[in-house]
Amino acid sequence: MSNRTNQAPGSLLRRWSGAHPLSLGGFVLVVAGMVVLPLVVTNPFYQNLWTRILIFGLLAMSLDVLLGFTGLLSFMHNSYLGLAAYAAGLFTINVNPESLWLAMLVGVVFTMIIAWPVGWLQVRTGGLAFALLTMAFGMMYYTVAWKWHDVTGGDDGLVAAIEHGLPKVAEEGMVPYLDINLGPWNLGNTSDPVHVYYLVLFIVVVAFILTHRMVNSPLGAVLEAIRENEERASFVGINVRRFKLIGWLVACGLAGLAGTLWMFLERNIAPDTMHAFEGAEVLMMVLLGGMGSLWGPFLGAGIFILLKDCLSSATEHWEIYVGLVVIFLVLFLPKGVAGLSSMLRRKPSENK
Amino acid sequence: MKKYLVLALTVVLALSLAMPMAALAKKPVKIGVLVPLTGIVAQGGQEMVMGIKMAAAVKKTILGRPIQLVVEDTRVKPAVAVSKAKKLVYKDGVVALIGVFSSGVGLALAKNMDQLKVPFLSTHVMTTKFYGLNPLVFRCGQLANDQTAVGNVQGILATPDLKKRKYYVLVHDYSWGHDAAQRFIKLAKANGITVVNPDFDRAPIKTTDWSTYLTKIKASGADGIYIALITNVIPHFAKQATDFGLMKTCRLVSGAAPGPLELEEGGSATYGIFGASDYAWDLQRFNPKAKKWNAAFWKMFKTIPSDAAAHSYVGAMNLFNAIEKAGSTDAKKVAAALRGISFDGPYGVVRISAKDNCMRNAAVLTETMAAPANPYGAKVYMKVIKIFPAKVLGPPE
Amino acid sequence: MASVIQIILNGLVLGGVFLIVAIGLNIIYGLNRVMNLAHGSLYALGAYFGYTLVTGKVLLFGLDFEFGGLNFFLALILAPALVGLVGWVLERVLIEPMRDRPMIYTLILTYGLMFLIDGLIKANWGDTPHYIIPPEFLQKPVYIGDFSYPAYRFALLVGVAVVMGLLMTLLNRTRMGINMRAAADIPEMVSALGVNLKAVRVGAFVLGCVMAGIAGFLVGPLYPILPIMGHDMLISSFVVIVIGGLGSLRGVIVAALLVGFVQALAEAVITNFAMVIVYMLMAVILVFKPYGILGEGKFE
Amino acid sequence: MEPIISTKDLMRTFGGVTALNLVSLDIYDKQLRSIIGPNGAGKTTLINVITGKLGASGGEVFYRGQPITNYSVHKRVRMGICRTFQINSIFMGLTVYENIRIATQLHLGGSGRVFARRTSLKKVNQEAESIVDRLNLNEVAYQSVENLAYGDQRLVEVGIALACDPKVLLLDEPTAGMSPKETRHIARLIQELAKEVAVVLVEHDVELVMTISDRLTVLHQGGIIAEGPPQEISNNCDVKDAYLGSTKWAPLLETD
Repeated sequence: MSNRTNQAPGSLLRRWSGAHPLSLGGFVLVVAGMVVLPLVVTNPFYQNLWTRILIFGLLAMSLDVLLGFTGLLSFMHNSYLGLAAYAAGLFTINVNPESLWLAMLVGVVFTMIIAWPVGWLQVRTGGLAFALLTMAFGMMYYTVAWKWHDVTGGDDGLVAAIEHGLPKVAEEGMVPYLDINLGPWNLGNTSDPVHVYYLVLFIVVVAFILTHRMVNSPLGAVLEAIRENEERASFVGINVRRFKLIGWLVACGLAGLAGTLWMFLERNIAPDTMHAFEGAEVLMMVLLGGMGSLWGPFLGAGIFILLKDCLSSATEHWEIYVGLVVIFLVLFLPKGVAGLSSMLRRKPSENK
Repeated sequence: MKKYLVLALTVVLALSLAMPMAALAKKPVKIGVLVPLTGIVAQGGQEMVMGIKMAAAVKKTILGRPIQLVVEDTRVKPAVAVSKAKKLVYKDGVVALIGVFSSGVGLALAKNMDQLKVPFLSTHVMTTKFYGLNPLVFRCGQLANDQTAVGNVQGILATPDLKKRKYYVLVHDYSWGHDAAQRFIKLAKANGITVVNPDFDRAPIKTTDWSTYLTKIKASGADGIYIALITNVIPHFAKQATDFGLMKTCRLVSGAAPGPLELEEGGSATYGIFGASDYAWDLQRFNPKAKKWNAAFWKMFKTIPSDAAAHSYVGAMNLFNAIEKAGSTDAKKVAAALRGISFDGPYGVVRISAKDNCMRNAAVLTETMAAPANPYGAKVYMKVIKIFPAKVLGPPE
Repeated sequence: MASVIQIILNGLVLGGVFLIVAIGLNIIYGLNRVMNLAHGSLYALGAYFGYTLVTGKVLLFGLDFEFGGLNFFLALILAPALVGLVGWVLERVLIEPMRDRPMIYTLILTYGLMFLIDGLIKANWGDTPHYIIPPEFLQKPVYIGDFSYPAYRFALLVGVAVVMGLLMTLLNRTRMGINMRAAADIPEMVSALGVNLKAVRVGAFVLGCVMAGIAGFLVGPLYPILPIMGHDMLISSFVVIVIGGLGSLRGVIVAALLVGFVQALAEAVITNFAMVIVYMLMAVILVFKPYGILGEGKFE
Repeated sequence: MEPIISTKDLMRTFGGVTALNLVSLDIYDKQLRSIIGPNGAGKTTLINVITGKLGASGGEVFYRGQPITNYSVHKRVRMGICRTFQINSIFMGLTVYENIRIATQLHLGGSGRVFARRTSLKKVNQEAESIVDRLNLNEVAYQSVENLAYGDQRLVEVGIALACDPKVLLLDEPTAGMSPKETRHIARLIQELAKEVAVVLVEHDVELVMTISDRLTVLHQGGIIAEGPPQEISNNCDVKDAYLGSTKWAPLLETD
């Protein structure tokens, strides 16, 4: 009886409820492929590119937790990536230039500390006001990061703030490379793109599995209920504000995780990463990939980053083509790429 | 099931896209050009590309191989510039990077050179942080902030009308602007020039409406304005200052050369901008090489020769010659060859100091005014009023 | 004293430009429930059309030609009309098919549209900044005793007032405007009364685009015309309509002036964190008045 | 016997309009109380104020003697005050089973479990299944409710409230828009439920109300004009006036 949910065909927004053997196999296959990837393609450019895609995929996935699974819209989710990146970077240059895990912890915790009161305020308002508030706060973070030159390095990014850091770091003039240690073992160093790739892949896979568990957990069911019908959710006894806040914090924490990974990859963060337009692009990744499926946003991030990279290398007028592709996708792929696959998958009998 | 098929297909597609499109042709020497082609400074980026393209056309071959420029758009964003640099080095296999407009982008990029392991020569970055930054990082282009400050202060001291004025300092809010302001204020103080606001004003780089700053300047009682705004914005600022009637009472001294096309658009409103820079096409009155270069540039691009184009041209020539001199495209050898190399271009000998990897060259003090009849159809031009020898501008070696 | 007056005038000019752009954005939102992220690009388009008409140098992707150039005021009418035409095409081709989709999809669609229009502008007009040359008598500063202020900025304020007057007349006195206001409040009833809802919505979209075009033209002599000139304007006008109230026209007037003043004042007094104050204001207003200061979710 | 829900001088105004005027009402356990009245009498407002969807402008609501007037909705639901809506308010994107399950999960606990599977909450699932059985929705249990027939959606609406483990069940026109057959099914269900918990029924189907209710309360213009067993109410002159005053509702009393 208890596995009855597994037989559920599931609506468009909600797939992968319960790790079906097939999806599990697919997941293992994809991960295995990604593990082998840097061994096959040794060009650091591609390793760097895939690392970026994974990081932005994680960011887009975190937005999807909010948008696709809780029904809340954040216009500027990138700002939480930025906050974490700044926090992790500043921690590394000012406090402890050795520990990667500590920097990661600091980045994520800092993001959550900021996100908590902001979220508390935001969940007190309804639908559109929530989304607009994310924008107000996002622009606020952006302005602070940009204007607080002495701490953040202002418009130039963290590289310009290095000189205020620890003498050792200041001398080097850059956020230092960090050793990837696991207990007593040294697994690598962030100066090697392959090591960064594996670090990011590992974190992203773990985050994906945990998030997947979460959206399929009883907690996920609560968030789903809020997404589907907020009023009714409160009338089955859900403390809507509290669970919205939990969803928000999970999403911000994941975005923060992506932010710390960004810092290990780029070793620099500038305010332009926190700009409103970048936020729209994260939203685009989610929608192009397919809202409500955790893997869709990764696909969306991949498509969008590759598209922008390739087109901007190919022509100076890349904006025209990016615009055309985006318009085309929104018009003709209403549910994103994930939606396309589920449209193909869906048997006609299910639509009776 | 089809979901996984689609997924697999997408992965395959992504892979095939990402795989090197074709085996790299061995023949040409590839040079990566990083410039902003979109965003507020796109015009400056275009001019830099012109200068570098012209250098490639003049040089034709390096080590007997053709030169191939691979141009990438940085969008003036550090993260984009770094990822584009990685693409250029790892995917396209360029042997050197050249260009970069903004100091912020330049700094971010410079810090990645240990990993990228190719020489990077900036033709536009002006921040003094570039002195001796990294063995692989060079600057050969626009004057650095300290050099500009020396030029401008000397220019002010030599002009009685400028000398007695009180200056209000307004800069763009990023490392170059801050650096420029600090350099100027320090030197001005040492030479008895009055600065009204020693903790200078910082305007966001996207500022389009300067009215509040102009109001402040008016209220401060200053009768001179020292600006360090990016090339393309200087004429806009001058135009609004004229609109506000400020140019009647104030003199404008600029820490960077104004863009010629922007001057044309601003028209007579942009008259009266003083400033030290590498180059102005008016230098052709003094230097036959400048005349020749201007003519060649005009023939090639049919547009007014700009400072950005000229110093990018010189920087590129130095880089090309260094590769030739090194006899190989090995990064260390090219870097070694770049140290101490010099090129006698449109504005005289430009030498990259072996001490700090940054160039030394002569420069000009100019004032914008109505242009005499000229082959480029320019109505406003930067008139050369003084030429500084390289020794004067320093910094000492 | 003189600088206080100047700061007030600076705030008015900023606010006036925000007002015209934001009110267009809000008319579109009020009737179409579309947050048009391409609005800033249409504003840029208005400036470029204006530049083309005034100088007479027509660039058409290589098919370039020249004519004598139009009178400034004639161009002021024609350029926004052209933007309106573009808006009409966009509504028919892109917005109409998206009518039944959630708002975030139109948001992303118009974001793509922003890229497209910006790219086309760049491809056609290039990166060189331009200005629209105003008539001779508007080029010099106006002197009132010791006090001086650019004549064109005064003219811009007059222009904003005239445009707002015309807009209010249109909305309050004409059949189309009355239908629009009614349709924004209760679309079901309006369509039951036999008003062509579709036409009203197209009308609103075009009107919004025309407003963006007017604003673009009006700032043409003031700010450099660049392909990216609309980006910051988009964000500012977005902030304005959120503060004023989504869909509320009266709210926008108050909010535009407020944001203009705060920005002008803050830039002059506490330079560094000026904009943080504006966003804080936005957050506070959203928390206490989710529909904006004057918005009751109404269109008036 | 102590009333399970009582209201004392409950007031609710909207701007200048009084929707509830000094409503004092006692509802007892295992009783089927119907509330009738013409349109706009304040029936739904009364339910909204009791369940916390709307705040009271004056007066108090008590649950087993404890004042709960300022409690939030979810807190009241946790105490057992559950309701259905006049216009379907269900989780449209979810299946029937999930609609029911979320409600059982909330009262049986486990919502805080982040990394457990939903299927691991055995008790929750069993109870949800038993409620699906009880509603006769087995056949469509795994269909998305948006694809269901209206009558079945209406049943889901009742089912969700049922799954909240109610002590008091407030049903706002549960039969609205249903076929006679479906109405009979629901009526039977309501009668059964009234044997377990207190039921408050707002209903326009006077015939139904008269046959199944234990007690009736008649609201008119926000105030109670009559209260008593069905027989007594149908003979009450005030009630007739209230209904007959508005011709629109006149036929309702003539259905017999």
